[in-house]
Amino acid sequence: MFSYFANPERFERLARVVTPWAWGGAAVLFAIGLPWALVISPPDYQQSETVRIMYVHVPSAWLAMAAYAGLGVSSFIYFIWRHNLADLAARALAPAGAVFAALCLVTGALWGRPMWGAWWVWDARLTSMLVLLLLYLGYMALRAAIEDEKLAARAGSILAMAGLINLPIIKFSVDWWNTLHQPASVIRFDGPTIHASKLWPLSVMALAFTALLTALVFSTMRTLILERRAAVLERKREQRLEAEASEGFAE
Amino acid sequence: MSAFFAMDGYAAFVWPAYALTFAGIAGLVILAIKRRKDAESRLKRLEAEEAGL
Amino acid sequence: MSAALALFSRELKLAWAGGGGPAGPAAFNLAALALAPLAIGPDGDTLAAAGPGVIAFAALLATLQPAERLFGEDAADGTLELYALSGAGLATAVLMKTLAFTLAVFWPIAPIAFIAALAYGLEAGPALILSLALLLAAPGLALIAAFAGALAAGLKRAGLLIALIAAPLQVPLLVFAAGAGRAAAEGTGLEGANLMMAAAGSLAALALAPLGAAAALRARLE
Amino acid sequence: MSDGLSAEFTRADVRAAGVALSRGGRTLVRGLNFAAAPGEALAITGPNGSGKTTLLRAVAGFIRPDAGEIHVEPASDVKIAWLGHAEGLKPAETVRDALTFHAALQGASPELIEPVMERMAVAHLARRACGTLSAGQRRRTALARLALSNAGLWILDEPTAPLDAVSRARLGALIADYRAAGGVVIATTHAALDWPDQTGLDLSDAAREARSA
Repeated sequence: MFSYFANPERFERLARVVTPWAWGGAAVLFAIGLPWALVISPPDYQQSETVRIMYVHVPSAWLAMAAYAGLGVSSFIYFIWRHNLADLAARALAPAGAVFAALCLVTGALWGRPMWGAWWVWDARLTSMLVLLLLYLGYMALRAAIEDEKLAARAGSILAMAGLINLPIIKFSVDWWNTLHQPASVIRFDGPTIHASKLWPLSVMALAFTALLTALVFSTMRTLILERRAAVLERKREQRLEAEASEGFAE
Repeated sequence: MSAFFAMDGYAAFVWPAYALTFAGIAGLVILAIKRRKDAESRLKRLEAEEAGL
Repeated sequence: MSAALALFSRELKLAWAGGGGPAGPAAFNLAALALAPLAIGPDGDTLAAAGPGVIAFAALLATLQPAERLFGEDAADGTLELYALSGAGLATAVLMKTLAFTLAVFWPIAPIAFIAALAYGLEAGPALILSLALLLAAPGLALIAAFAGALAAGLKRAGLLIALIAAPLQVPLLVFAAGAGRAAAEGTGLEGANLMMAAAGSLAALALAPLGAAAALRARLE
Repeated sequence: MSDGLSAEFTRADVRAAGVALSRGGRTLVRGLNFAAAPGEALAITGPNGSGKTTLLRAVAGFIRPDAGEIHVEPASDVKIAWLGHAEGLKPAETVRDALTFHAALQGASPELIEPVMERMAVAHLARRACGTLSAGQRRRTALARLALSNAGLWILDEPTAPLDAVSRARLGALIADYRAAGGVVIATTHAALDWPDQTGLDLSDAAREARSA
């Protein structure tokens, strides 16, 4: 299946269809999700209106993790089969994932302040997200530090795979570190324990974030393909000018 | 209406959370579109030059 | 003697001789341990509570300090090509080099941890547990630092990059090593579990880090 | 076994067809075919930047060619010895320790170390740290490492560069003995190598046009 999308033409045809639908989908889902989250869904009997922060905090967390999983998988595909498109996907996923991780931390702090009276709480989930953000920054810093594109892609893919393998172990060790001291954190927002009136807006917002990430990744990948084609033309132009320069000298 | 904006007194937390989230998203979107426009114009310019030879 | 053993003894001699051997990381470790109380404050209870964490964290920083030198020189002086072409293969060479380096350069981590734990006000028992935990965690910490060093070999400001890459991957070992010391000091009886987790972390690093580092070095050879 | 050379290596047979190589996006070589059987020497020439070193790295297996194949048969147990611009010597290590290590690494018998050092005239430097050697001495030490490498294929990147006339002759004799023992040598060079009946491979543009015409 992977090699099917490997060649750029087939990917370009797919992207030309998916990208507008993804942008449109995100816009529609946000248009539905936002009023639902901010107005229609009821306040929480305990947290009152602050529960509304959940509708941006939780999707950010899910997308930050989903993006890193995508980064790890596309790195694996690039490392094993050397498909350039997989590397482009990784380069598109990393910055978006990092932004979602940062947003998750910020909205987490804004949510924690009124409830626990502290801007930052060393809660297991928030701390794991902080480490995930560090993994993103490490990946992007490594790729930025290497000039040669091929080497940057290979080194990046190795680091992303190492990160993905270690993520569960890191999550386990943070939970291990956390449960010894604090009672399970107050936010119970995973799965069915929350009321349908909140679960639906949360799902819509999560879908909106997912559509947004899809649109961003496909659009960035198409841009990277254009940049690569431009770079090839630019190199050809340089070689032509260099040849002309040396001819001038030879006469 | 103002009660809605007050967010039961937590306006200082709910609104910044949404504002920052959509600032981050807007940043990603604008950057993606701008970068795409730059790549397209650069490619068009190079292709024109290539064709002009 | 086998190729792997030859690699190990050579790298042991080189690690001991080159760059002042264990002096660099040990000095770095001691400096961190000496300055932390000046930052935290002289109160005995706070220091005792913070002791295991600060000591484990200083040990982690000590493993990062020489990581840049680990493969940077090999990439530059042509040794990398010879190890890649040797019968033992790059992954074995990386493993032998890191283990030799850990033995030759990081052996002071455990004794320093013991003395520092006493200095931070922990009893002899917990101090021993903490230094044992760091003894178990040190190979894992060093292997992860080596993996980051292989990825950043020869790059500008590699040291900064190594810290950023290695730190998240070293989180589990830090948690378990410090956790063992803290559990012993607080008498929660969980020190055994933490020690086993630290050992497991090092074993996992033993299995994975050399493969990752070898792949990174092979990419650099291209 | 002539003294000063380990010769129990597996014979290597090198064949390459339709090889294409590029570096940083720039195509260096296209449609290249060459072969080297036991006892032969292949001298690769061409201006700087024509891909000589990249080709050597492809033969050694460090680089995967963009197109075509390079086979060093039998792939499973043929050992390759490499001599790049950087000799792979550690400054803190003495010449003898370095050679002892490489002998052990490649599985050559320790008795060979003394004769090899004699042959490459580095015996008197045995206890010197490699960091204190001159360029010529370092190159001779690296060539001594090659003699100990028990490898069926030697890949040399401009081996004569820092050598004086006497050492070049010494290298010529070593290569002749190695080829007589069935070894294959692939080397890049600027100056003409006075190795008898070597096959040439010119990577310059003129030669490439001739090949593709």
